[in-house]
Formats: sequence, structure tokens, C-alpha cells
Amino acid sequence: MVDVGIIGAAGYTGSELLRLLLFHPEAEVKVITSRRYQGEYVQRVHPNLRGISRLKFSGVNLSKIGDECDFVFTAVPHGISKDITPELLDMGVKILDMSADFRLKNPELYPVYYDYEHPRIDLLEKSAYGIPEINREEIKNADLVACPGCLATSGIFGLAPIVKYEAFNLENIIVDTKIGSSAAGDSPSSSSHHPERSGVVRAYKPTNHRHTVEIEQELSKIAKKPVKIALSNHAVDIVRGILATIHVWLSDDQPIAEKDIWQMFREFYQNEYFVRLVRDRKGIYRFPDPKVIVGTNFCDLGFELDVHLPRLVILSAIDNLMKGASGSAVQSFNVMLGIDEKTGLDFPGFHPI
Amino acid sequence: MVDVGIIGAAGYTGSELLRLLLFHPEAEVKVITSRRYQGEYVQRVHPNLRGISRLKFSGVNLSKIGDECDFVFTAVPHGISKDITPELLDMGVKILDMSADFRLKNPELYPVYYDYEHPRIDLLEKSAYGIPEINREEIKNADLVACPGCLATSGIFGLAPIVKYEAFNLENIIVDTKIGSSAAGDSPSSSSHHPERSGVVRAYKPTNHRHTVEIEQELSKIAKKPVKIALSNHAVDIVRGILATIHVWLSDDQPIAEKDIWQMFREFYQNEYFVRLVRDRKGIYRFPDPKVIVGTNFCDLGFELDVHLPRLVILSAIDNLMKGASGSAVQSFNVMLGIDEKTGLDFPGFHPI
Amino acid sequence: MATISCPECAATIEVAEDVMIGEIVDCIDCGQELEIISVDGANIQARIAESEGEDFGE
Repeated sequence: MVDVGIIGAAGYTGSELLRLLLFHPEAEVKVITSRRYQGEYVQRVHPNLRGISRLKFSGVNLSKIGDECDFVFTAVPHGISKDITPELLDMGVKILDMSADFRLKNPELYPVYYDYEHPRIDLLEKSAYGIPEINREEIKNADLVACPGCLATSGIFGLAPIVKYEAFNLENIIVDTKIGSSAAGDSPSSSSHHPERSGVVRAYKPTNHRHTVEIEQELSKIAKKPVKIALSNHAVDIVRGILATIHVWLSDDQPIAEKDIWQMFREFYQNEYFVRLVRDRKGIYRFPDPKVIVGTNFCDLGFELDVHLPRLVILSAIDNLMKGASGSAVQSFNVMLGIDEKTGLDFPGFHPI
Repeated sequence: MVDVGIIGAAGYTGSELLRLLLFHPEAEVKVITSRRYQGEYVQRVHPNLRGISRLKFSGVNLSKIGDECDFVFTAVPHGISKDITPELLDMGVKILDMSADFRLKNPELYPVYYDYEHPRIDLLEKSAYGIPEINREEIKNADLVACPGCLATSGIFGLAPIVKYEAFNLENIIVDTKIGSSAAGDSPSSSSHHPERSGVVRAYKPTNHRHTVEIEQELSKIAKKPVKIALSNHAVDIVRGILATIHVWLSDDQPIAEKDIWQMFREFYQNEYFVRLVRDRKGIYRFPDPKVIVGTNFCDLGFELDVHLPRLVILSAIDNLMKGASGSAVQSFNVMLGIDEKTGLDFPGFHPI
Repeated sequence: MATISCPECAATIEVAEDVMIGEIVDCIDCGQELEIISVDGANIQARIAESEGEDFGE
């Protein structure tokens, strides 16, 4: 058993972390913090946890947290984590950071995408980018894991198997996502007001979304050459879920068959429990759909080769709060503990939902 | 006043045609047919029209329809219209056909995309493709107007203003659509069953959708050179509406500024009432969103230039039953009558909805 | 159990030992309908079954 803490446990990411960790056989939740709900019982903020935990939200007392916890999940906004994570690391605490503060290896990107000069460039090197399926060894030996962005996760999983191959043009890949409202967090705004939010197909950041550089970073590492991503996002009328539709142009000279692509995906994800290949020719579940994997840690992947134009369409479905955030963090936590990665994460999803 | 008939008036397209024509100052609805609901009052099938019309659905008696009607809207499935439209034309009736049977100029495409050899290739030449904003003259003089597919409409409106210009690569344009359930028509199926349909982000036809060739046909005509489209579609949890997200690569040598693109759109749609350019830097309506134009004949267009990669993102929002079908048909009807195109179509939409 | 390789996606699919020529099996990975075309001991061949293209029930 290890003692864990969650800093910023009142938000949606914090809520999922708390739910997963309260039912995790190897974790004892010692500390949960929230500025807004300090002193309140958990159930006032997370109704699904009523009667399950008597914990109260506390303020952020780093030395107390350092003493009581072996692992801390920092579910705080970008720019905040960079000011508390280093201190906890110095106290020997292992950190799973949900913010973007330690995801990007290139410090010059932080002023561009997050409006601050990064104070601890040394930690950027040491942090492991938190996708076990592509960085398992690094995560195993890391003290600091930077859990990935949800949109980035959906793009990376869809493209990782193919970027090593010459058959694809890696310079003009389109990632067109459809995403649920929970990804915008729990603070209300005019755009999240129900009469305005329900039934939208609302483009946001059709260009220049900051997850672009995360996707490019991890895919270039796999491809060992530059990968360029054009990311566009749309809020749709679901609470949880992302479907990334990825359009990849085939390089002219290299004809490729459907079964070659199956082989690439199978090989890359061969013993990965949380990645499923989805394709059918009958019925209504022919391609990945986030509705099917809500609440699970699965990433469902599918693809189809276009015969009209030299294009491969890849579809990647995740739950933005699970494989896109808290589920992935707990999976990395399991890797760091050296235990079965499915621990606490083997919920198969509901049908119907 | 002219006498009009609707063949296939019980479906969703037929319903909207009936609603629009019953309130159209220049139209008298004489005949509405439906195989399934023959002998029934309108309100049993179209609840919104209760107390507005005493019409009953009749069977399809072509000679009676030919005698009673000056104009007939054929809202029947592909493959059916081709067997009845010629006979009506021979009786001097003007036809607005909602099916695909007379949209494509190249007869060889019909066996590929609609599984039949086209029986009246001569009519393919005579028919006018029913988008007034790009074919107004042809529609004015036509006896047969082929009203366009809804997905095709969203793609054509977004791309028409730019395909004439060298600055854009016309060989690998991506059209990624999100579309409502009413586009699949009124016959229930396992995929339209509510527990399975609500909350989906369901890719269907991610490649090889038959509207691809319609979009290419009309855009190549404007561009006077080949335009190649890669179309992918997703059913989302709305009843009406399409958002097409169009990704266009800039040709390398031709840098282009945002204001040049505004100019192209303004010029192309300068006095088009039904086409609005939508962009804002504040508030929650910054790009086109089908939720805003449900029930209207508007096509809202917007775009953003990517600075990360040489890409233009164009957004095109329509109501698949209005500008994507029945509204567009009534607009063409107004063109054929030589009256104000807004007649019967100037509903501004609801807010909130 | 005998196995065949799916011609569409190269998945290895288990089939009954006594599978017969002409029998239709579904590929578990890609959902393609396959028709058994030859049975020679363990060496069993299949091809994609005739079907009028993917009907999306549109």
C-alpha cells in the first residue's frame, strides 16, 4: 500500500482521480486539497462518492503533504503546478502532474503556448511523458510523470503506429476532433450555459491549439523525424468523450494495402490491454465511438483506406477524463508501482449508455 | 399563384416542403402523395401542420398530378425519381427533384454510386444543379432542377469562393462533416434507436461518400480545372444541422493574408441574402454553428488561417433539411418564378434553441 | 481448432476442424464475411465473400 494525495481534488480530473484511487487496492488516499471547498466533505462536490469517503478537502500545506504522501497527483491549472511540484519532488514525493507544466521538452514553447518562462528547465528533461503504451520504461523510473493533454492523447494513439513508415506523408496530417463539455472543466461560463451549450457543433481553436506541439513532440520521437500536425477542435453535445478523425495523405510512390496497416497497428499495440482495434462490416458499431468507452480507460482505434484519393482516415476514441487524463494517470501510477497496469482500471463501460 | 404538388410528402424533406409551400404567397398546394400514408390527413404525419391544412395524402397518379400542377417537387428516393420525372416533364410540368437522379452530369457515375444505368442521359444535360448562388441563370431557364445533396451543399458553399485562386491546392481538400439525425430520413433502424443514437460521435462513410462527386462536379466547374475532395462524415447528437470543417492546404509559393480571403468570400457572395460570413473575437458565437441556423435557409461561413502550417480552415453551417434540401428547393422555385428569392424563406432562426 | 488468415486484415481466425468449402465465417478483427474456398488438412484458404459492398443502412 502507498499513501497518495491529490492537490486540486475538486475539479473533474480530481474527481476521477479520487474515484479511481478510493477503489484502488494499493492506494490509501491521505490528502485531498481544494482552495474553493476547503473544509467541506467530498460528497458535497462529488455526489457519486457520498458514503464512500469521510475525507474533507484541506488547504495546500506542502510540508504536511510531503510528510504524509508517497505519491501526489497535482490536478492544478497550468502555471500553478510548476510552483509546487519542485518542492514536493525535493521532499522525495513522486509526482503525477495533470497540468502541461512538464509535458514539453522544449522550454521555448512555454512562453508561446502557456505565457510563462519555465523556471525549472532541468525538470523538463527528467519528467516522463505519461503514455505507458509509448513511454513505459521512462515512466517506471521517473519521479515526475507529466500526464498528457486529452486531445494530444487521442491524436498520439491514432498516429503512433504509422509514423515510422515511409508510406505516409508526415508533413500535413489533419487531426479533426469532436469533444465533450467536461474537457472544459467545472467552472461555468456563458459558453457552458445549458441553453447555449446543448446541441452545439462549436468550432474552438480551429488552428493553433497548444496540444499540437505535444502531439508533434511524441510522434517525432517515434518517427525519428519531424511530424507536422494540423489540429482543429469542435465542442459537441456530449459530456465525456473525444473522437479524433485523423486524415493522413499517402506518399505518392508507396501503394499500401489495408492489411499492411492492420499489421502496423497490431504490432505497435500487440499486448496493450487498453487499446482495441475496432472495425465491423455489419451492425452499428463499425468504427470507434466515444459513447462506447465512456468511463473506461480504453482507447478504441479504427481506420479506412480511401480509394478515391490517396488518404488514410484513422479514428481514435477516448474518454477525455479517463484515458485522456485521470485513467491514464492511474495507469502510469501502476507502472511506477510495478503492478498490473489494469489495477483499478478494468471497468468495461456500459451498454447502453 | 401557381399550383404545386409534392410527390413523397410524408418524409422529412417532404414535410419541410409542405410547411414552406403552405405559407408561400405564390403557391397553392394541390397534391401531396405518400404510398405509406395514402388517405390520411397531413397532421397524422406532420404534427406541426395540424389545423393548417385539410389536405390528405393521395397515391401517385401522374396524369392527375400533371393536369393539376404547374410545379412538382419530387421528394422520392434515388432511383425512383428517374422513373416518374420524365413523364411529368413531358406533360409540361416543371420539376424540382430532391433525389440524386439528375444531379450528376457524368452518367458513368450512376452505376458506381447509385447502382443503376441512367435511362435518360439527355435529361442530365438539361437539368440545373439547384444552388441559386452558383447556378442562378441555369435555374431560371430550367424545367428540371436537381436539388443538391445536403453534405454536398455544405462543402460547395465553403469552397466555391476560393477554388478559382492559385493560392490553394485543389487536389487534397479534406471535408470533415458533423451531421444531425434527420439527414438519415424518417425510417427507423437499429442505428436510429434512441438509446443507441443519442450521444454518439459515429463515423459513417469516412471515405467514398457519394456526395463527393457532386462537390467535385460543381467546384471543378467554378475552378475550370479538377478539384479533388476527401469527404468524411460523422453523425452527432443533433436532429438538424451540418457543420462542414474544410481543411485546404495553401500552395507553397503563394503567401496569402486573412484579408485577401475575406475579399474572396465577400466578392463571391456579395449580395447573397442567405450566405452570412461569421467571425467574432469575443462572445460565444465566433464561428459558424448549425445550432444558430436551425430552421433557416442560411448558410453561415467562416474561416481561420493556420500560422503553424500552411492551411486554411473553412467552416460551413447549414440546416440539412433547409439550405441542404427543402429551403434550397423553394429558393430555386422562387428563381424559376422570377420573384424575390426570400419569399417564404426569411425566417431568422430562434435564439436560444 | 484449425486457423485461417483473413485476406482483408491478415488476422488469424480459428475455425472448426470440420469446416467445409463454401462455409461463411466472420473475421473477428475486421468483421469481413469470408467464404472457405479450399480445405487441405490444416491448410485452409478463404476469400472475401461476395456482398454488394458495405451497406451503411443510410
